Amino acid sequence: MDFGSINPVVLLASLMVASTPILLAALGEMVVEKSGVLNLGVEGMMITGAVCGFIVAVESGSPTLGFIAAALGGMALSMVFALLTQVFLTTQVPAGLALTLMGVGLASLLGQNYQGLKPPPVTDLNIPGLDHIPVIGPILFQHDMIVYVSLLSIAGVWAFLKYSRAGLILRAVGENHSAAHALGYPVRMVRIVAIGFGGAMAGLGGAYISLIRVPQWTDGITAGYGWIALAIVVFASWKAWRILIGAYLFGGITVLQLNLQAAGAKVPVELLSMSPFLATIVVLVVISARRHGASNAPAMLGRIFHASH
Amino acid sequence: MTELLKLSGLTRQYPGVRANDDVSFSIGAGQVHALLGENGAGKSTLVKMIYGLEKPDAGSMQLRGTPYAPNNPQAARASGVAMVFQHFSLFEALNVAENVALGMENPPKMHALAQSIREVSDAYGLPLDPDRIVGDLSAGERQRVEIIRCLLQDPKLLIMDEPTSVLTPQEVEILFKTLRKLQSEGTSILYISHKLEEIRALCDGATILRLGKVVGECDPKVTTARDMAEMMVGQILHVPSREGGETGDVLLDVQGLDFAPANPFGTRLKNVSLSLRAGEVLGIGGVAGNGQDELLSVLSGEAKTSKGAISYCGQDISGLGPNARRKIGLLAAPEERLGHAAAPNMSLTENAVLTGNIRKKLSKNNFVNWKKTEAFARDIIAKFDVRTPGPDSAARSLSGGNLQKFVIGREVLQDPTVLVVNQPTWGVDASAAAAIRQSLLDLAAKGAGVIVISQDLDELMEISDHFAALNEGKLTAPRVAKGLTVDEIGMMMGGAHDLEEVAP
Amino acid sequence: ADKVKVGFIYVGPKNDGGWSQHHHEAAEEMAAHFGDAVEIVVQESVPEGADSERVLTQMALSGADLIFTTSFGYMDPTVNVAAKFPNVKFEHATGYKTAPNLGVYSARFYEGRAVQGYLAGKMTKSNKVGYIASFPIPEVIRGINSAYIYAKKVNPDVEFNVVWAYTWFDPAKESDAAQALIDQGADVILQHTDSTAPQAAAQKAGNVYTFGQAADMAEYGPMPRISSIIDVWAPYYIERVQAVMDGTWETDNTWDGIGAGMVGIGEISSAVPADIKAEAEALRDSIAAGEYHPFTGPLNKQDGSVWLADGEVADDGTLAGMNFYVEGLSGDIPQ
Amino acid sequence: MIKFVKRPEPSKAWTIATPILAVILTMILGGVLFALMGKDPFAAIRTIFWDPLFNDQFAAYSRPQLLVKAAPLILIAIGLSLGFKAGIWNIGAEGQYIMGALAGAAVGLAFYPTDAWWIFPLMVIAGGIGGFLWAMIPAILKTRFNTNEILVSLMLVYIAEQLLASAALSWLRNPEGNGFPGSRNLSQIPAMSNPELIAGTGTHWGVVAAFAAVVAAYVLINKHMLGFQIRLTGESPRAARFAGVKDKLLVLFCLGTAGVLSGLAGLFEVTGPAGQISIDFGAGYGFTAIIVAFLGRLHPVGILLAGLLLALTFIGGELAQFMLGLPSASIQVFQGMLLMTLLGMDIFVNYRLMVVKKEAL
Ligand SMILES: Nc1ncnc2c1ncn2[C@@H]1O[C@H](COP(=O)(O)OP(=O)(O)OP(=O)(O)O)[C@@H](O)[C@H]1O
Ligand SMILES: Nc1ncnc2c1ncn2[C@@H]1O[C@H](COP(=O)(O)OP(=O)(O)OP(=O)(O)O)[C@@H](O)[C@H]1O
Ligand SMILES: [Mg+2]
Ligand SMILES: [Mg+2]
Repeated sequence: MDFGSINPVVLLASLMVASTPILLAALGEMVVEKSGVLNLGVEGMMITGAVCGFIVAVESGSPTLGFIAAALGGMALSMVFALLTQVFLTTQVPAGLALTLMGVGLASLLGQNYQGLKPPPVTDLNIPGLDHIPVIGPILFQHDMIVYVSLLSIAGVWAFLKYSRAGLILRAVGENHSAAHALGYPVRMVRIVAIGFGGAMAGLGGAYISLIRVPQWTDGITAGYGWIALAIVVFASWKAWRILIGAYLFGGITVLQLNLQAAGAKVPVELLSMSPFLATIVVLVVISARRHGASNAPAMLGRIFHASH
Repeated sequence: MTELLKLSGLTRQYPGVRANDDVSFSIGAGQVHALLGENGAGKSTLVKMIYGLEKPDAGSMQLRGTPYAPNNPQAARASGVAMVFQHFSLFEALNVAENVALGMENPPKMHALAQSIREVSDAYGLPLDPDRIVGDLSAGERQRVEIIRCLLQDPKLLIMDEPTSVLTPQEVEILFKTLRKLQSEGTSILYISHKLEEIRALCDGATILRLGKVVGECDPKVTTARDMAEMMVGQILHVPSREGGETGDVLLDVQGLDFAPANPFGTRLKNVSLSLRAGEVLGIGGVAGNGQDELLSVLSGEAKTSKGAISYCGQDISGLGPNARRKIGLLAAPEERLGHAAAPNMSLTENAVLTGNIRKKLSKNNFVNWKKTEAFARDIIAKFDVRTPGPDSAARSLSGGNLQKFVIGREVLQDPTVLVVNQPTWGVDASAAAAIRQSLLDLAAKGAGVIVISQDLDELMEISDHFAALNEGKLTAPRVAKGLTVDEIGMMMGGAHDLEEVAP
Repeated sequence: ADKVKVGFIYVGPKNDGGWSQHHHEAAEEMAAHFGDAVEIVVQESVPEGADSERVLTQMALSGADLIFTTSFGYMDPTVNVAAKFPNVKFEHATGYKTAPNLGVYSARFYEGRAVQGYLAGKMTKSNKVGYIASFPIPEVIRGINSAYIYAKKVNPDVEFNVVWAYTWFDPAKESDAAQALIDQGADVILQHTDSTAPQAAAQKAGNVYTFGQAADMAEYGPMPRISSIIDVWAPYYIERVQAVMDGTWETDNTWDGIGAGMVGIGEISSAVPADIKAEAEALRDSIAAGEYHPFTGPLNKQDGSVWLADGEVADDGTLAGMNFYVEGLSGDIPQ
Repeated sequence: MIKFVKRPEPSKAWTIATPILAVILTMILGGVLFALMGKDPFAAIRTIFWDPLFNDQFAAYSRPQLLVKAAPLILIAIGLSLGFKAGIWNIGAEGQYIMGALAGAAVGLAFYPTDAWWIFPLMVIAGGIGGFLWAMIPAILKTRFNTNEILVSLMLVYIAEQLLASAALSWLRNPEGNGFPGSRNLSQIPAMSNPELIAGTGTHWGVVAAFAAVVAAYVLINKHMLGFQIRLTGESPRAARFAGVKDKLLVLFCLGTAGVLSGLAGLFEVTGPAGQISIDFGAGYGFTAIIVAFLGRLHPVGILLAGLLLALTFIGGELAQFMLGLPSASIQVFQGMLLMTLLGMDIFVNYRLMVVKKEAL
């Protein structure tokens, strides 16, 4: 066994790529949850985004159009959830599960003729001048567009929630929908917009998998990342920067376990393969055991709002 | 006096209830106008229409002579209408400044806003730190947030829906000073309260609603409280009778109880001690949010306390859960009817087994005897005059007062040795309230001990033998209720907390 | 005369780009070959186990004459259903249980692996070859051994790093595995999983060579894909359907390789120097002609014990149940 | 404008009508979907809903197969429904199902080749315990650390799948299986098999267990104090605490029961229809059962019917696939639609749809 062959710089650069889909989806879901809505359909929206992005990228030859289509696709599916939960007042947990079921089936149907095709390549956007700095260059400045977009979104969501009025209203809706309604804020509308944003971000995350990370379309390509994204939101205690940490931690373990295997570590393969999930459970336990982490959840999370209550 | 707001023929129909029926009256500029009426008379509905939250089915409004029809609260605020709500309009997890900003149309930048909050709160004698999280504030302080939120917008009309139910008498005085100052600056105030003496002290005019209709106007300065009450209810009031019985042995004894609630925004109970004798009614007053819920939960057994803190007939019961306490005769009825005392979507029969299972032996080998349970539910309905189609009705289909009668009746009919009730007549009309109070007195007369936690001081004075007050989780030593003055009670409830008087 | 109805059952979607798609394309090629004389019915994404037995039964009930079950996990269900429908013929891929109306067929992919190993040994500069393995079963272990033997033969310094993906087809996982191997310095990647994800990862990385698996994956040539092993089922399907038509169908146990055309070696691309290409093709041809067996002694097992003496050739029984590495490979087979 | 107005009481009529209407609406929507894909919608709907029951060629075989397919779904869904009623979201039944099968098979195979009557019952017990213990992980983490059971139970599915793979590849691998993955075929070992009890009916012990679970759940929910407490907790957690419900015990009970039933389902499946531990043994029963639970509105009889209905769409879907060439993904979408329309129509139970004229003013 030769751990010397694991190069930390390469590992860090790889983990950023491996983490980006989860990061995007988790960030979107965090905004949704901040508005008081629990959408368990992240996996379904991700995979819908993955297929929509793939189809449009292949047909148009433009990955950028693909990513836009992915965001729209994820958003379109999320609107089904919005319709169920915000108009038909369905309980959010089963509605989210139904959304995942629907999304996975729909994606597979849409992607029937796109299996095994090669999407147009996405070139890395090496930031000139910075990309050759030793160590930092390859880690931070030799990535594709979306990696930078994901980092900017973290900052954007953080600033939006902390400083903007719209962000304040979003948080207010998630903390106490009756009060927000009484003050004249359109609770339902705010939530629908948040759900749409979550759908778009999940869609982008999905397309990152099908257009950059793998890049290929196949059934079930999101392989449970949507669920991990949900776990990351809890891990992050609904704070934008911690989403970054959580996603990179998960991506890091995923990449590291494969590197350990490739380096011939004498750890059972099954144990290595399950390690990201084990680590997620351990982290969830640690987070929720600390009372305050858990109590940071938006007070209305998962509750149904009906104006005449 | 010029007219500020004129309402003509406002009507609002809810399914099954006409909450407002052809309501017309007007409020003058700089006037403090009272809106009176029993629970459910339609007061909140009316002010919600003025604030743009509800739309009238018919009728119109004029503000300063021009048609006024706000589509939403933002429009109302833009027209100079501000409102302090009866319930729900603060965000516990957000800080004071954010809460204030949410109630304003064009709030300044956060640090500028924080500055103006400090200035206004100083000017009106309502000290408030803009950076504090609202969940950590006391009830009185929370209300200051609501008021300051309104004041910052220079309102022409300030609507206050039952603002004093969460204040101590001293705090009420200071609030009144603030309102008078506002009035002198030309602001009109539409003031809703059930406390008629307050109305007489503060208001220049009053409109009285009954079942959604205007049934009269009066000048509260010259009308007696009793007359106003009878206009509201439309009948002569019945006052519960109390046959002063002897008190017996100590039934319940709490010593040095400390309790930290699981809810991060709950109130911590500090060194609470009390004892209750057979045949005694102990009234516990205090402003909501000072530990009432927590006190009920430790007495009912929902929350566990340290060993030895609570004893019942000489036995340490701190480790016992609700059902074990029921078994030995300690029963409770919490404040929140829907969702705590009763499950909204379950039938009355199911709600009867909820607490009645143990003492009424409604199950055998843990299999519920639904026949017997239904009979128990019918018994409650009959004995407590609960108006409902029958025991199969869902709890949520009952009106507030009727459900409250059911909840109290369910406990009283189980022959408790000790009964603890929290806000037994909150939101209940006068005659039903009288009936509930009477049943509590009858229970005490039969030798049970009763603890009544309430914000309604009149109620407590009417039925208690001893009175104690909860203030920020601390319970004062009980005093004999007879002869306590309002001032003394106010001081027991914590006086004016940290409020300052407004400069005249 | 009635049409011959031929059923196919796939474990994945029929357009998965991998194993199932190959069977499906072969099925369609067979159908096209016979034109109106044959009707095919297919069922995709059939989980192995209880569901497959039901699907098989329903297909038999619907009047199928011959049914191909194309995944190892269908073995027992196929045996059961074959027993219930003696008049229907069954063909099970990669299994070993036969019956009078049940034949089995499989391909000697290890023959192709020898050619790949040869090229890998020649082409690597870092002397590190990455190998994405699916499951630790004889088929896969044979492939690793065969490739390693030839890589080692032409390049004594070569080293194999194996990653077990525990999947036959999962592009995301395969891509990650390829990336990890590349991160570890491998500049040739062999795969025993079916997606093109490792090709894409190699293409992105630059100077890394890969081989098509199951399909030619020509879209990734000439670099990184320098050759491939291709599953070629159509001739077999045509032959067996013809046998049913002729009434000559009999149970069989087919295990064919390059020679019989069941295993194809894809075009060796221009990225490979001409002399190396020629040597590799010579190796391929001698295997095809039956002149040479990839597992010919002297060969030792990983622990150093003798497996095959000089000139000795492995027997099919040992190959079918192979559960050990040959000498020189590091790491353990997950057990 | 239309508006939903809350009813004073849940409507009994709508409670019964919504599932039926949802099925009809799904048929219409599904028909549109199939038509869009260029298939004859009527033929598709008929093949899915009619042929498995009444087609001369298949029905005699397919009808009993409905029971075989539905049994594990019903068994798992009954367990899940208890938790769902109480607001405990165990969505990791798939993992519990796998672990039940693994535990049962491991215990059975440990005695191989002993032939004794007590082996199968012992395996059943081990299967139940396997599922139970796996469910106890999220349960204990929830009661002890307040950890979200949705996520933990789900992560445990992925872990169980890895254990399943390792069992099929190593520690339970059939030593006489030519090195191929998969255990010995339990259904072919008399002491370990779960055979058809009455020939041609499809009933095996799992079907019996599923029916028993439906009856037991019905009695529990409607007659027993514990069932009342479960409903109460779901309706109103605070009222439940006031009624003396021990919420932590309830979490353990609900997750534990779901674990036992899922484990049993796994065990009956692995010893019967599936026959052996294989890498793909899971096949998603645990997830499909979630749909069954909601489709049956968490009511035992509803779940029985929903399980059969879903089994029908599976079997009919298979027929539609090879008879009409409908892709399997479209069946999945169809099932998703069914769940969504049902969830969406649920509102009519508690709300009335009112057409209000656009308010004046
Ligand atoms: N959204 C609603 N839907 C249906 N009925 C309603 C609604 N809101 C209020 N009501 C009914 O309208 C009537 C008037 O209610 P409103 O809240 O205006 O009374 P109120 O005078 O403010 O009473 P309280 O003193 O208890 O605050 C009541 O019968 C109430 O139940
Ligand atoms: N949000 C609501 N939606 C539908 N109906 C309601 C709603 N609120 C109240 N009601 C109905 O309106 C009627 C009056 O309810 P409410 O609680 O306001 O009674 P009330 O007039 O205050 O009587 P009480 O004095 O007994 O409290 C009840 O029959 C109730 O079913
Ligand atoms: Mg009111
Ligand atoms: Mg009321």
